[in-house]
Amino acid sequence: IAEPLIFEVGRREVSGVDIEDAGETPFRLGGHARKTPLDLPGLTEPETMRHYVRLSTQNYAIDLGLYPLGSCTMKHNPRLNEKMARLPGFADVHPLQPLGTVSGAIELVAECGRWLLEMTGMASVAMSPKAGAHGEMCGMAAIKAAIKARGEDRTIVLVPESAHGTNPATAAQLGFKVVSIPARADGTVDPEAVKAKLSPQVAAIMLTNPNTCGLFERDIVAIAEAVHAAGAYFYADGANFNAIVGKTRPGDLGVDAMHINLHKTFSTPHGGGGPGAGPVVLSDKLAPFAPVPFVRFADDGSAEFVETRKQAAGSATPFGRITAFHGQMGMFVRALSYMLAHGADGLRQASEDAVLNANYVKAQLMDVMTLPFGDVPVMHEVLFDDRFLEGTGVTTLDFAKAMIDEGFHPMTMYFPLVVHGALLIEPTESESKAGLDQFVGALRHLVERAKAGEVEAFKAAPVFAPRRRLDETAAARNPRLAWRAPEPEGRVAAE
Amino acid sequence: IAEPLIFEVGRREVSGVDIEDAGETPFRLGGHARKTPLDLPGLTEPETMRHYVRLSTQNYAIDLGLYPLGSCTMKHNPRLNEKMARLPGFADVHPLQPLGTVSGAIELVAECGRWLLEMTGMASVAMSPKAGAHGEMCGMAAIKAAIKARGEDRTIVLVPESAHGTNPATAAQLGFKVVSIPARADGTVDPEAVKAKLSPQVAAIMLTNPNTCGLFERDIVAIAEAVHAAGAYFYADGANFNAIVGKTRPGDLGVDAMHINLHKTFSTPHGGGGPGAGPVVLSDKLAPFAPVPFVRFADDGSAEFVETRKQAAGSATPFGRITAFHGQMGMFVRALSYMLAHGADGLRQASEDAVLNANYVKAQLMDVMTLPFGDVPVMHEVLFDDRFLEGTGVTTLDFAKAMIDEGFHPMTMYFPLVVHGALLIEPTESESKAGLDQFVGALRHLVERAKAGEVEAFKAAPVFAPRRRLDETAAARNPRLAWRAPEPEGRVAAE
Amino acid sequence: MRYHPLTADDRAAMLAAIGTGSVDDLFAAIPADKRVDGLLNLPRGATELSVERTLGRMAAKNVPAGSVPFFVGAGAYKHHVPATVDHLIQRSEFLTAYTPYQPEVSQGTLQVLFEFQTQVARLTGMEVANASMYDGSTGTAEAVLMAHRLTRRSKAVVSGGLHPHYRGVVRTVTTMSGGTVSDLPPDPEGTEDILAAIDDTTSCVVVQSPSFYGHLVDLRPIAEKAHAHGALLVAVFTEVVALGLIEPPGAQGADIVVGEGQSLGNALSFGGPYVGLFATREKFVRQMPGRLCGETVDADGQRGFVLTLSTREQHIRRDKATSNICTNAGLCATAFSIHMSMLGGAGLEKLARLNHANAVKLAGLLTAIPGVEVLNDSFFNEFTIRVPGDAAAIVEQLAGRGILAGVPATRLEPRHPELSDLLVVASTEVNTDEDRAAFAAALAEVLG
Amino acid sequence: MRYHPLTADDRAAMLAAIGTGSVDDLFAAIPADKRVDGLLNLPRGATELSVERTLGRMAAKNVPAGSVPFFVGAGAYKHHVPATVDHLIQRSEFLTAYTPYQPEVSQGTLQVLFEFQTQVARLTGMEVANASMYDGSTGTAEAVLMAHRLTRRSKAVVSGGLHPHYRGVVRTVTTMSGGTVSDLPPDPEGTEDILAAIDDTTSCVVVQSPSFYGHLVDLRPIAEKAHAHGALLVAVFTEVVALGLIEPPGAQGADIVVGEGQSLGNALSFGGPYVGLFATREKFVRQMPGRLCGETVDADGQRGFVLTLSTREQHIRRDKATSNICTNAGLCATAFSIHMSMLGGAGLEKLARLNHANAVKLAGLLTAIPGVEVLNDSFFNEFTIRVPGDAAAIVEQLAGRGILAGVPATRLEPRHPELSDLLVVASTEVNTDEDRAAFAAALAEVLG
Repeated sequence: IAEPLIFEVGRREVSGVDIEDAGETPFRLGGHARKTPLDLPGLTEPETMRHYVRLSTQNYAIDLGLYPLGSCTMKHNPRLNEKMARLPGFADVHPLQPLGTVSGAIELVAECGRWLLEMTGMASVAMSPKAGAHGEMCGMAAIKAAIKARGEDRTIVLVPESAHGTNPATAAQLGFKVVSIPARADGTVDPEAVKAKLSPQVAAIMLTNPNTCGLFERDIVAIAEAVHAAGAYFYADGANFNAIVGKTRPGDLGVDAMHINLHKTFSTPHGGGGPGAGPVVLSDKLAPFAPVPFVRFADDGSAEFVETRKQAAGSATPFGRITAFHGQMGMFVRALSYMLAHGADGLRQASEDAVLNANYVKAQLMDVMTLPFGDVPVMHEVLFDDRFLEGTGVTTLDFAKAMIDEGFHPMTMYFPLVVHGALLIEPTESESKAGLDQFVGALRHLVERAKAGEVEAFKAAPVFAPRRRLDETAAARNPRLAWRAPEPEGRVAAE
Repeated sequence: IAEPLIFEVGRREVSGVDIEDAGETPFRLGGHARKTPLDLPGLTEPETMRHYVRLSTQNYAIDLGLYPLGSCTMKHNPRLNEKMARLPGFADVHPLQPLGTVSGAIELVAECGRWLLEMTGMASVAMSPKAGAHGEMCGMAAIKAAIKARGEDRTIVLVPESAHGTNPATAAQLGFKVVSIPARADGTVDPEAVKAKLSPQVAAIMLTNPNTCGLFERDIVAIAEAVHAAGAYFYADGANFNAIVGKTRPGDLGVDAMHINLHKTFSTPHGGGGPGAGPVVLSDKLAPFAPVPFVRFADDGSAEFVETRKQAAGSATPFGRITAFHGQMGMFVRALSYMLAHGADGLRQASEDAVLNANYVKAQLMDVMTLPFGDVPVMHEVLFDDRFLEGTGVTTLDFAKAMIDEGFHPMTMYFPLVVHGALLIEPTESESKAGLDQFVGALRHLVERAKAGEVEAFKAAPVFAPRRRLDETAAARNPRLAWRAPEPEGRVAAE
Repeated sequence: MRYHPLTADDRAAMLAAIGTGSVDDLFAAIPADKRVDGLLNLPRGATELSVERTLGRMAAKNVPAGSVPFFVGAGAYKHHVPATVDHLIQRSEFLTAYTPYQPEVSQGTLQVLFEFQTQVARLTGMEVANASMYDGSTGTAEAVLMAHRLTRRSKAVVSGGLHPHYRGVVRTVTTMSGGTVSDLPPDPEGTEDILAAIDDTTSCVVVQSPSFYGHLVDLRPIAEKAHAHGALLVAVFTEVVALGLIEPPGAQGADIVVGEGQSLGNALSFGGPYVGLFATREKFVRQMPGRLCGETVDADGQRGFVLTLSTREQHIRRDKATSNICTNAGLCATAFSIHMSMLGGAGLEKLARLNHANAVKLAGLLTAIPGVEVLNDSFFNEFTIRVPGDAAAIVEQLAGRGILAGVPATRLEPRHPELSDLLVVASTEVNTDEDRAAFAAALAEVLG
Repeated sequence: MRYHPLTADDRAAMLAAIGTGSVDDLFAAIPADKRVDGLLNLPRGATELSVERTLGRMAAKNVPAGSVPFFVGAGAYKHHVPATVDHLIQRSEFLTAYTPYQPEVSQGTLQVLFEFQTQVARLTGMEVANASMYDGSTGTAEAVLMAHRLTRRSKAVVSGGLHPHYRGVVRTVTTMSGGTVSDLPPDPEGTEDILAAIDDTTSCVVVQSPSFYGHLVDLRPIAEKAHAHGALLVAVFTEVVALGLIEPPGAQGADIVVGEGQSLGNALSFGGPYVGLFATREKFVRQMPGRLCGETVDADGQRGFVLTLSTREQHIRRDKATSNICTNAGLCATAFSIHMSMLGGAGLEKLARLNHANAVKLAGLLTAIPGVEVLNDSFFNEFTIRVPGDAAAIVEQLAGRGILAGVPATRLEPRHPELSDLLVVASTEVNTDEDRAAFAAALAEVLG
């Protein structure tokens, strides 16, 4: 099932697109024309179809089975959303058309934002961030601007050990110094540990809630109060917001800024690595610093689309612009389609079912696998560590690869870093009880086999996959990042 | 990879469709309400997606590889056609809307018909037949009506041995007696053999051209003349019309009626067994008898949509109606999209490439496989017989099943019946030379293995398929045509 | 040409391998004087953009059902099809597969067909169903031929409530094959006495419920009388959603149940492709037309599915086949089955309930218009109204006001001018209160 | 709810297995006074039909590019995307897969990304490309940060021909991270002297060609001067189709090439999602942001692909990462790559030629209107005209006549009123002679 590369089967002069002849019009390229032909292969349409359909069969996907990647929230992607995003009125409008010709698009952005504000209890939303990490940058930039506006200079951001890597990376990219907060024994952040690090140099804390151990930060209110008391801001990583929609509101918990991964919470498809969308909700204090563009509502409810800082002047002092145009409209349509379909009742149900599913998996596995923080209720994901593999010779990696042979995508491995050999399982609300029972059965079977000493089988896994285990070390040591034509036979020696 | 049935995983009260509540409106069913709940399983949307996506992975498809079913013409299905057929102006119009609200639909039907007439050189076209066999019925019914209009009673239809089964079945369904014409040694029909069977009782001959041996009926003109001289009609089975578009015209060859399988010649998708579409082109002599509905053009070029015999009266005497509404609009859109994309030049090129590909396969395989009619040029498909397997213990069936393990769909087996152990290969114009070379290599390899005595391996094939060889005899002996719930354990004995 | 992988170089190399100088040599069997050099009156190939423009312009001349208040039924119904259905039938593996002649690599299609057959059997209250017919009308004609074979009689009694197109198809097919049809007059009031037409020469009685005019018919007495005379009852429906709410024909004694399945999973598409549903009793299965999928096991004992009982079919049995059907409506059947799986039994019941409620509401609004009369005592989602005036003209006037109001009976029964004041009106789940109010207001205005 | 497989019975059984009485027990960690009981101000769930209506109404308020003569570009371009592309990216296996962290079951995504990287590298004339950025603008900002890291300097010199939004993003990101930007004034005439701005403190020079105003820029002298001062050249494009016709930046000495890939495979979508292309020299790869896919072998020695060099990335490297980027534009990159594969080298050249020809024709027509002046000596498919009057007002008037005519420069440069008579106009392969004639006629009329 090895499918050749397009460079091996395609031909430069072949094309799967017929193009009208340009005729005899003169060139006005001012001497900048290409000097060499563009060396890229073409495929006819039937060849294109075969190549990509065959390649696709080498992928695992939610539509094929449970995809329990913790913290990634691989839930069902309704096709209604895809259909809506392709309506010509959304897909075929240009970001710089006259505003009068895109009033429905602006309405959609505003409506999507309104739902986010209702769910989070926040004051304002910046819709333009392109993904979660971009939202982090946006929120932290607003914090930086707010601090500057106060005439202060705060250079430190506190980040718990269990945080996603994007948190420290974002803080660093904005010139902050990252100070790490250790987790306490139960996997949550201790407000005392936070207080110990707070100072007039601290700009913000970045806290994920529910956190990456799948736990709700039970002292979040105390932490928020301490942070605010120190003159700092509370940035929440909203990657796990899907666990608590309709159950509690970040705004009520003291959050100042939080990005929402639309692709996680509202099921816009991940597409093998994106696109995402990461709108950031902001508290009253941060709202004036939100970047352009944004939708401003007049007292009469009419919406104004504010594209530039000049236009914003008076009511706001945006910190700037973080992307061309207006954000991920295509994702807003999908997310709003999901929100409308669920409604208030369905959104809460989704959170409840996600949490119920995770706790069910925990209950069904905790006698054979090991829970780092004991038998406490978890939120939307359950974290195991590798103590149950002790002495078997099987590693977390081996265990995960063996799951592939059972027909499942592995869970998140070795994250969060606060736990040794972490195995983080997030079933999501899209899974049926019958599906979870199959999954649990497969994992129990694997644990049995590991304990029965079948270590060789684990080391050999996966067997039933398009590829056996891939040599990632070799890939990194001698990176081959682009295809190169093989040397013609017989010429290798001559060189 | 066994996927359970919906009856095993679905639940009656579960639904993947949310439906508005009907409220309190009274019933006006007059006592005809259901007395028992409808016992059918439901699946939520994520369960639906999994079930069908998983099932789909157990299918072979053109998009996955060469599908060389002779006489079936499995060519590339452009997705443009699917997109066009889904335009609301085509997909979302009702067949009985006021005609003024569907003028574009009528234009499309007329335009599709116009292309068919240009390609075939015929006088008229009946667009409503739902598939090729339905077209046969339509054409033969027109012939029957024409004979009746002449005040004659002709009861015999001549059908060559090599014909598709639909030909004799159609003739019989219309009350004709079928008389078979044997093929001569070169695989074509001998005009003398036809003349020997012609009589005043003969209504028509049904002839496939190019025929099912992949050969152009070289004496077709003489046959047509003899048939006409005997007062009979020439029905052509147009299943293989794809070989000769732009090379010759059935009308010029003396054809009186011919159906065209739009799904074969113009690549509307087969969808695992349909839908097809089988418009029938008719000669001047048969045109007045075409069924309703049809498009009638006035001298000024304006089109009138004639839906009833009453409306037709004056200019025509339709033999009746063969289906509700107007035919396979969805297929007309796809076919016209294909025709427009190809144009006159592309359509001819398609025929030429289809023929070239078949002859190339023949040339590359004829030294190891056996040609029943020797090394003569073939049209769009090449017919081998099983003499090359003599003494190996491998049957045509075994050989075909072994192809599955090589990653290819088998060719048509045991058809046409005029050849022992027939293997009929139709590559179509959609295949690249590289693809054909792979296919040829795989077949040559299999022949080698058959001759090397690996008969057990052939009998065991397929191995690399979702199922091993299925027991078709048992299926027919004790037909299980619908799912029944298994008897509850423990109650079997009690009954 | 973007669809053709061969390049000029490829062609030359292949001709060389064949040992031929030009591709025309391969066409030598065509008589020289009958060859053409291309298709002179047709344009050259077009880019994808150009094809989209050409077809887009034609499509734009039509008024889509979804764009207006829409009440047209009469055998084809506007329902809402979940996006999931269309996504799934566009899967390459469903869309671009052939008839599952090689079951080892066609289990996807085969299992879907097996599930489809079971769904259709349960919906209709019968024991077995085939893997689909072209549509309801051709299926009805096949049912009549099947009844002829089973009873060795050749006269079908056809109700005046059967869809006029279906009646036309039955007449064409039956008479062409040498049978006769005893056709009752159109029955807009739902009061015909079909029992009187049944006698010992009758092969079958063909009755539609809900009828073309919307009436629900009690099939039991018809089945009883037919059976007493050695005839069969062929029960027909054009709106499969009705089976969510009304008693299935199988429970009322029908021997063959045939109907149109378009309502589930399939678009209106100006009349096709649709999907014919065909079910019967197990004992009749060997006289059934069309493909059948059956359960079996593979060489490893694993459950699998195959096409079976093909000795009934034309490719084996030729002129002795039960039907000439070959291609059926596989993909439309797949769409039907997926939509039905998504609904589930309770879901179809709820959908049917909503359809009925919407029609009841509409009937109430229209009845309130002076001069307008609803003919039906009972109906599902469609009924017939009598209007003071020519129904065809009124429909045109309403179309001019952006309302597609139903089908004038005379469009389908042009030889019955006495029906000219009748309009067949449907209301499905897609209609809103606003749609119905707009219809009623416009009709009142046109009549006023 | 149609998306939720758990039934009430399932939930009860699962709670029992967990040993908890109610689902709310599982949320006990939320402080009691901070719990909410649902979302009071939001409506309840809606049927699919209802969602389609709500969103359909919003969509219908917009004027789709394909429905009118359309000349809007300025960083996003209306091109024709083959239906095959959208079909393929909707394959479940591409659409609903995650980042390929488990390469053994993600070879489909990984091979596509490897092919994408190679295509981007060849298009730009560079050695390596990453697996995509969010879009061209954020990619440009990342390029500047990368140049800062490579040169250990912190001042970027930014051309006045760079798209104003890109300039805004670069300014925000660079200054937030502690760097500085030396921003040249808007350059509608294409005459700026950027060489003069380069000195020994310069980390990089950021130049766009074709520029925001459409001018083609000779990058060679800029690269030379930059390199002479130890600075890097960051070359930017917003219209990737141009690379089919003009000399690639890599051949002109660029060190980092970054651009917007929306034109191939991706819809306009009111500005997103798009796909950022990012290429550089092999020696800089360890300072590159974003994901990289590399070739390797599996345990059986078979070729395969993996994400590699992840020690640059945030999930390993955290605050020492080259970027905070995690999710990228995988599916948009897939669409880009499929479209590019379908075109092939010769196809992209032909497409580019047609784009250029259409723009040249349009420029000719507009120049002929009294008072209208084309500012460009050279351009690809987009150029700037000076109109006698306020360009923004004229665009509104033309929109009223059903023509979307381009982007007024002041919409993006509101602090430069001296640009108020400038209009940036694009013409791609989707424009017909009729479209261009309609534009010219309407403009003449509005000005007349």
